[in-house]
Amino acid sequence: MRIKDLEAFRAEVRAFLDENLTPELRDAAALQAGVYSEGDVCRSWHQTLYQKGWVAPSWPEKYGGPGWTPIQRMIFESECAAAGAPILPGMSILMCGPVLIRFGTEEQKSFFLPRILSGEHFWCQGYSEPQAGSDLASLRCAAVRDGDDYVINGTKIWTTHAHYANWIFMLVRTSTEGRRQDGISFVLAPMDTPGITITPILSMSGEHEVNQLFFDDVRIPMSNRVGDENEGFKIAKYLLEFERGGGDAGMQVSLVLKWLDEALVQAEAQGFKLRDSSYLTKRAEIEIDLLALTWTQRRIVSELETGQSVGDVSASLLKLTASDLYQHATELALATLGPYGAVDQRVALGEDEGLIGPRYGAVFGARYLNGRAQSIFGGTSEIQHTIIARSVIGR
Amino acid sequence: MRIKDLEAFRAEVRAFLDENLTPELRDAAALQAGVYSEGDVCRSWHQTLYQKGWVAPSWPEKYGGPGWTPIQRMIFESECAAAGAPILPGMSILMCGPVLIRFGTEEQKSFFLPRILSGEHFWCQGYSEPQAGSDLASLRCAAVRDGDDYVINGTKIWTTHAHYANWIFMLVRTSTEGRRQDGISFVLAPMDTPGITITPILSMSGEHEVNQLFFDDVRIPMSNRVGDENEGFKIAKYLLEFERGGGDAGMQVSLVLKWLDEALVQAEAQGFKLRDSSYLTKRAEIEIDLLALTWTQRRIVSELETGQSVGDVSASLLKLTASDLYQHATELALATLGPYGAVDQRVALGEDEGLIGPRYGAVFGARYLNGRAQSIFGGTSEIQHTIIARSVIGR
Amino acid sequence: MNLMLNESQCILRDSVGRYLSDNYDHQRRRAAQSDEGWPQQLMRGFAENIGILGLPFPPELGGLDCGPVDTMVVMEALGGALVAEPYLSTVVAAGTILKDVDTAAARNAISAIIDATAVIAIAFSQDGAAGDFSNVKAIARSNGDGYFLSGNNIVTRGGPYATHLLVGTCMGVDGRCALFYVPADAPGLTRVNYSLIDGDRACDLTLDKVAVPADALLTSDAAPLIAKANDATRAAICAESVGIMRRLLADTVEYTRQRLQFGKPLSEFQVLQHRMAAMHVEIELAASMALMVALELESTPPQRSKAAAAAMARIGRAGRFVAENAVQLHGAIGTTDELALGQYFKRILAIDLLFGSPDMHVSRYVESCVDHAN
Amino acid sequence: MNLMLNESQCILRDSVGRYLSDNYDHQRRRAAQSDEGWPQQLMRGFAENIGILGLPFPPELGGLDCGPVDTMVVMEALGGALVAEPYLSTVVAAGTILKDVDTAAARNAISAIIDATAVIAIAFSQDGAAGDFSNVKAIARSNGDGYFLSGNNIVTRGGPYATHLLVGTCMGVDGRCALFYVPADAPGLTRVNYSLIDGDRACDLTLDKVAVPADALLTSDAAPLIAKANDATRAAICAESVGIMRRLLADTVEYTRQRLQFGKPLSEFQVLQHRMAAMHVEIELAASMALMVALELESTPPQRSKAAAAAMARIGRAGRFVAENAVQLHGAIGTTDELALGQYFKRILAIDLLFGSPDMHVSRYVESCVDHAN
Repeated sequence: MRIKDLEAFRAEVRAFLDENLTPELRDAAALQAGVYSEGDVCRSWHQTLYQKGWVAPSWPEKYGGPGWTPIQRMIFESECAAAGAPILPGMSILMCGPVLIRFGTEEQKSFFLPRILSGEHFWCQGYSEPQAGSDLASLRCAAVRDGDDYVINGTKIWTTHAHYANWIFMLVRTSTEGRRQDGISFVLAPMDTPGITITPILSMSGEHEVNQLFFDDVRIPMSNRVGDENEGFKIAKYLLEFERGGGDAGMQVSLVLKWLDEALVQAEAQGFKLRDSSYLTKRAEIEIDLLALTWTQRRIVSELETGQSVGDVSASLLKLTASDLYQHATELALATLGPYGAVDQRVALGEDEGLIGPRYGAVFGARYLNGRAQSIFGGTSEIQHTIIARSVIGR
Repeated sequence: MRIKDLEAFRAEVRAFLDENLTPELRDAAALQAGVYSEGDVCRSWHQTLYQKGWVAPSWPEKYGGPGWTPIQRMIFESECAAAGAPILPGMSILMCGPVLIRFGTEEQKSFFLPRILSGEHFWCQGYSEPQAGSDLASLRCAAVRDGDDYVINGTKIWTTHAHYANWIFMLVRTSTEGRRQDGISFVLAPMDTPGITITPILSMSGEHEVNQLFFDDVRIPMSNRVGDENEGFKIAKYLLEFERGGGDAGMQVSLVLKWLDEALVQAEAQGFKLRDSSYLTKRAEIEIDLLALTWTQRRIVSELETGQSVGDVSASLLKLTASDLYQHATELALATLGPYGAVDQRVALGEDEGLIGPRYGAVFGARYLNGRAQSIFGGTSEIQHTIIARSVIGR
Repeated sequence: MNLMLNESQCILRDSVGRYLSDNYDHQRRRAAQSDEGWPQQLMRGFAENIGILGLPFPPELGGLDCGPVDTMVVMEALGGALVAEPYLSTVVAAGTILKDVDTAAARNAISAIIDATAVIAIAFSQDGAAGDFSNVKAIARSNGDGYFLSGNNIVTRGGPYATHLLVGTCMGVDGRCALFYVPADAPGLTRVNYSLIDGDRACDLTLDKVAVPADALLTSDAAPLIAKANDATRAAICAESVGIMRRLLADTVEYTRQRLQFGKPLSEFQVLQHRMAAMHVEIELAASMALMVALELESTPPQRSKAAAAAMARIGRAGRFVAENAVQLHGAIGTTDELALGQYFKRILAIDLLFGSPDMHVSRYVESCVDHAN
Repeated sequence: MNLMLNESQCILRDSVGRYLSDNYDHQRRRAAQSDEGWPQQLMRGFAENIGILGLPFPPELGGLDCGPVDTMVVMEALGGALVAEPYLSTVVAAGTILKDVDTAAARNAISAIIDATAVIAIAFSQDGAAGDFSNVKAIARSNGDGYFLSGNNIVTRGGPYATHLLVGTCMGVDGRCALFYVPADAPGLTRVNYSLIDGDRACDLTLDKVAVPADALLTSDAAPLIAKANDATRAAICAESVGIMRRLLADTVEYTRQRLQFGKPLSEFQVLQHRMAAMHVEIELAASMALMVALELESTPPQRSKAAAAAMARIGRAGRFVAENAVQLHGAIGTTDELALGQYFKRILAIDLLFGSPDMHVSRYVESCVDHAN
C-alpha cells in the first residue's frame, strides 16, 4: 500500500473517531479504571465498531474482518489511542476469535464468530489455577468424559471480567498420563452452565476485575472442545503469544502520555509545578521508550502475514517491555498529583465527598496499582525472560 | 572513647597527614592508575606509616598495631581518603597479616609479622585458577608431600601485583578425596623459589596489574603451611570476607568524589559546563550512596571486636555495594571529560604527545575501565548475591 | 560512638513490638479504619501500657526524656505493624515543636499528648507543596485579644480524628511564619474527610476567620521550628519505612519458600534468590541511613536538613524497590487486597507521595550543598 | 511501508559482511592501528571490491544512489567487525554535506571519496562541545582570492590519516557558519596526534592563518548542512552500535555456554540467562530505533533532529547495558585486553563520550519538544 493511500486511510479513521467517539465515551475511557462500569462503556464502543465493520481488525475478511494490512491495523490502533478511545478487553476479539479461526471446526466458526463480532458473546479466559500460575502445565481442573459430554470439576483463578462474560474458554486436564502438558484440552463453556460459581477477588486498588471460578460437575458437550483432545497446550501457547504480543500494550502507554499532557496543563493551572527538568526528562524517557516499543512492534508486524501470531520470543519481548513501560508511565502520572496522589479516590467516590483533588488525576492511583499486575498476569516478567533466554542461548 | 578524645585523635591524624603527605605523594596517588609505578609510591608511603607505627591499623597492639578502636580506624581511614593519601594494596597488611595472627604458629608470627610491618615482605595472593574463578573450591594447583617439603605444580591467575611481590600466600590442593573444599591447604612461598614464572596479563585499560603464575616443581618446606593440612578453605573464606568487607572500598569512592570536585573547578575554568542539574543530581546520588555505604560499614564495625572479620553476609553486602558505587562514580568522572574522555592517555603518555586534554582527567578513563573488575575480582557481584540470599532465605 | 542499640533501646523495641503483636493485627487495622475512634483507642493503649507517648518529653512534664534513636526504634516497630499515625504527627512532629515552646499552653498540650487526650494533626503543608511542609501560606490577623486564622491545608493526615491542629500561618506584615494550636472543633474550621490509599484518614481543611485566644499562638518566629519538626518527621518516616521494608521482605521470603512452581519452591529459583538478596541490601542501607539521620537530628540546622534529605532520598528509593519486588515475587496474589502485603505496599507508596519522592529529596540535597557552599 | 530489508539491502549486508570476514579481523585491526596507513588500505578495498564508498552518491558521479537504510545496513556490518572509521566521517558525514553542495570542487571531492583517494575528517566540533558538533567557533577571513582560516578543533577522529578536513568556521561579521574543504597538508595546519581508547587515531587540530583558495568554501550558510550531517552521523552511529551490541551478546552467549563453574556451563545459571535475555531485549529495541532514525532522516529538520536525539538516547542506554554486562558475564577474562570483547566494549564507551551520552540526548530531545511546542 502506498503512503498516499495510507494517509487517506488515516484520515478516514480520524473522521470516524471524530464522529463516533462522543465526549461521554472519551471521558468514560479516561476514567475507566474502576470508576465507571467497564461493561457499559465497552459494550457501547463494541457496537459502534461492529456497525462500521471495524470491531475485529485482525480477523480475515471472510470471517468479518475489515481486510486491513498489518500497517492499516497499526494506524487504526494508534489513531484510537490518540483519540482516547476505550480499550476493549481482548478476550473475545483478540483471543477467542483467532483461536477458533485457526483451530475451530466449521460448525464452531459459523456458530461463534458472528456472535463474537456482534457482541452477543462476551468471553473470559480460564487458564490459571491457585497452584498453577507461571507453571501453567501443572493445572488440575479436570474434564472427564461421560457419554458425549465432559464433566468439569476444579477451579480457575484470576479470571478477568468473568462477572461480565457469558462464555468462557478454558484449559482442562483430560489426561494425567505422559508429560504434564500433553494431557490438556481447550474447551468452551457458557457461563450460565449449572455448577459454575464466581467469587470476586478485589485488587490492591480495591477494584473488582478478577475472580475465582469454581466448577462443580459442570457438564458441557464434547463438541465444545477446540482442537484434539490432549492437544490444548498448543492452543494455549498460541494464545499466550497473542496476549503478550497483542497490540494494546503500547496503546495503553500512549494513553498514559496523553493523560500526562492533559494533566500538565491542568496541574499548572492549579499551581503544581511539573515542568521542571526532572519531570520533563522522565516524560521524555517514557516517550522515547514508547517509540522504541512501537517501532519494534512495527518491525515484527511487518514480518507477519495476517492472523499469524508473533512467535514466542517476540511476544515475550513486547509483553515485557510494554508492562515495564506502563508501570513507569503510571508511576510518573501518579507523581504529578503530589499529596493528592495518596488519596483513595475509589473510597472517596463511594462516600459523600466525591472526587478529591484535581479531576485529571482521578484514576492515576488505581492505574498505578493495577499496573503492578501487568508484569504478572499473562506470564510474569521472569517467565518472559526465561522464554527469551531459551531462544537467545539456544540448547 | 569520648567524642572529645576522638576529635583530638582526628586532629592528630590530620597533622600527621599534613606533614607527611607531600604534594608529590598526593599527585602520585591521584594519578595512580597505571601512570606512575604503583610500587614506588606504595613503598614510600608504607615506610612513612611504618615509622609512625600506623601502618597496620587493624592489627592487635602486641603484633605492632597502634591499638586503635574500630572507630579510630574509621577516622584514620576517612582522613586518609580526604587528604588523598595513596591506598596501600591490602595483600600484606589487610590479608596476610590477619591470617597469620589468627591461624599462624608462633614461629610464623614472629618471622613474618615484623617483616610485613617493615615492608621487607610484599605479598601477593594466589587463589583463582583458569578453571576455578567464582567456583574456588574446584582449584587444582597441587602440593604433593615429599619428605618435609611440598612440591607444587599448577597455575594461578589474576594475581595482582605478583610482579612487585616477594612472597605469595596461596591455596593448593593437598587431597582429592572427600568434598572438594576439604582437600585444600593454605601455604606461603617466596616468589624467588625456583620453578615460579610470571606472565603479565594486560587489563582492558592496557595496564599491567595482574598476572598468571606457573608453578613447575616448586619446592617449599611444610612449615610454610598455615593451619592444618586440608583445612585451607576455612582460611580462604575468612580472607575473602576481609577482602570484601575491607575498609578501602568506601575510601576509593570518596577519593573519586574528591577528584570530581577538583575536576569541577578545573573543568569550568576550561569552559566545560558540569554544574548543570543532571550532573549535580548524579553527583549528589553518589554522595548519598556513599553515605549509606559508610554508615553501613560503621554499623557493622561497631558490632565487631578488634581483628574479627565482618561475617560473610555483611562482607558481601559491603563488597557488592562498594563496587557498584565505584563503577557509578568513575563513570560520572569520565563523563566530565566529554570527548577527551575517549583519549587513551596511557598510549599518549607513552608516546611523545604527553597528556592530552585536561590534567585532572588523566586517569579517569583507566579508573573507569579498571573499575569493571571491581564487580568481578574477589567474587563476582552474582556470587555476593548468592551468599546474601543463602542467609536471607535460610535453608 | 557505639552504633548498636543500648540496653534500654532494646527493651523499648521489644516492649513496643510485643504490645503491638498482642493488640494489633492486619484484620483489626482494616476493621478499625472504618471507625474514626480507632486511633484514640490505640493511643490510649500506648499511654496506659507502654508510655511511648511521652517518649521525647522532659521528665518534669511526665515524659521519658528519650532521644532521636529511641524515636527511631519506636517508629520502626510501628512501621513493622503498620500503625504510624497519629504517633508521627502528635508525638514526633507536634512534640518537636511543643517541646521548644516555653508557654503554659504548650506544657498543657504536652501533658495532654502524654495521657492521650490530645491527638494532633499537622496543618502547615500547603496546596502544591508535595512533601515540603514548610511552604506556609495561611494568614493570621490580630483581633484584639487573640487572632483570626484564615487559609487552607490539603491532605491533612489524621485531620478527621484529631482533637487539635497545629496551624502554620503568615503573621502580620513582616511575613514571618507563626504557629497556632487550634482545637479541631473551633467554629469556622471545616474539614472534608476522606481515606488515603494506605487506609489512613485525611482531610482538606479550611479555616474561615477561626477565632483563637492569644495563648493559641505558640511562636511568631516559627520557621526554624517548622524546619526542625519537618526533619524530625523525615527521620521518623525513614525509620517507619525500614520497619515496613523488613516486613515486606520477611513476607516475601516466607511466601517464596512455600509456593511451589515447576516442582520446587520459588525460593529455589536463582533469579528470585538474587532479587531477595538485593532487597536485603537495600534494607540494610536504608537502616543505616535511618540511624544516620536520627543521630544527625541534633546537629546544626543545615547539617540536619542535608542529612534528612539524603536519608529520605536513599530510603525512598529502597522502599520502592523493596515494595515493588515484594509484590512481583508474590505474583498474582500480591496484586490483590487479600494479604497484608498490599497494605504495606500502599503505605510505602503513600509515604513517597506525602513526604516527597527520592527525586525531590535529591534536589533538596543538591540545594543544601549549594547553600552550604555559598 | 514494509520494514523488512529488501532484496538489494540483504545482498548489500551479506557482501559487506563477507568482505569484512575475509579481509579483516581482531588481530589485523590491532596490528593495523599502529600503522597510520591502514585505513587507506581498507578504504581502497571498499572502493575496489564492494563499492560502498559510493553508497549515498548520485550515479552520475559514480555513486550507488542508495538511501539511509542502506547506510544503516553498512554501518551495522562495520560495527559488527569494528571498522567504522573513516567510513563514517568520509562517506556519511562529509558525504551528506558534499552531496548538497553544487560546486565543481564538491563534485571532485565526491569522486575522490568514491575512488578512495580522499579520506576526510570532520573538524566542526569545538572545545567543550562534548558530542554536539554544531558548536562552530573557528574563524575565516577573506584574503582577496581566498581565505585565511584560524581556530582549533579537539579530538578530531581520523584526523591523523585524513587527506582532507571539513572545517567549520564563523564567516565575516554576520556570524554565519561556513564550511571549507581543506587539504590536510596545508601550511599552518598542525596536528597533535594520539590514540583513542577504541584504538582509533585522533588529533587536536590547530589552524593558524591557513590559506585556502576561494573554491575551498563549500557553503557560507553551513548551519542547516551541519545539522543534517550531524543527524546522519547519529543515525549511522546508532546502526554501528547495534552491530557492536549484537557481537557483544553473541560472544557472551558463546562464552557462557563453554565456561564451566560449579559443574555446569555458566549459561545454565538462571540469573545469567535472564541477563542475556535482557541484553537481547535491549538490542532489539535498539535495532528498532536505528531503523526509525534512518527512515526519519528524510523528514523535516525538527522531526529528523528529534528522531536522532531519541535514537541516540535509547541506543546509548542499550549500549552501556549490553557492554557492561558482556564484560561482567565474561568475568575476569572480560576485563583484560586478551579478547576482542574488550575492544567492542571500549568502542561503545568511546561512542558515548564522543557522540554524547544518553543524558545529553534526552536533554536535546526535551529541548526539541519545547522548541516544537513554541
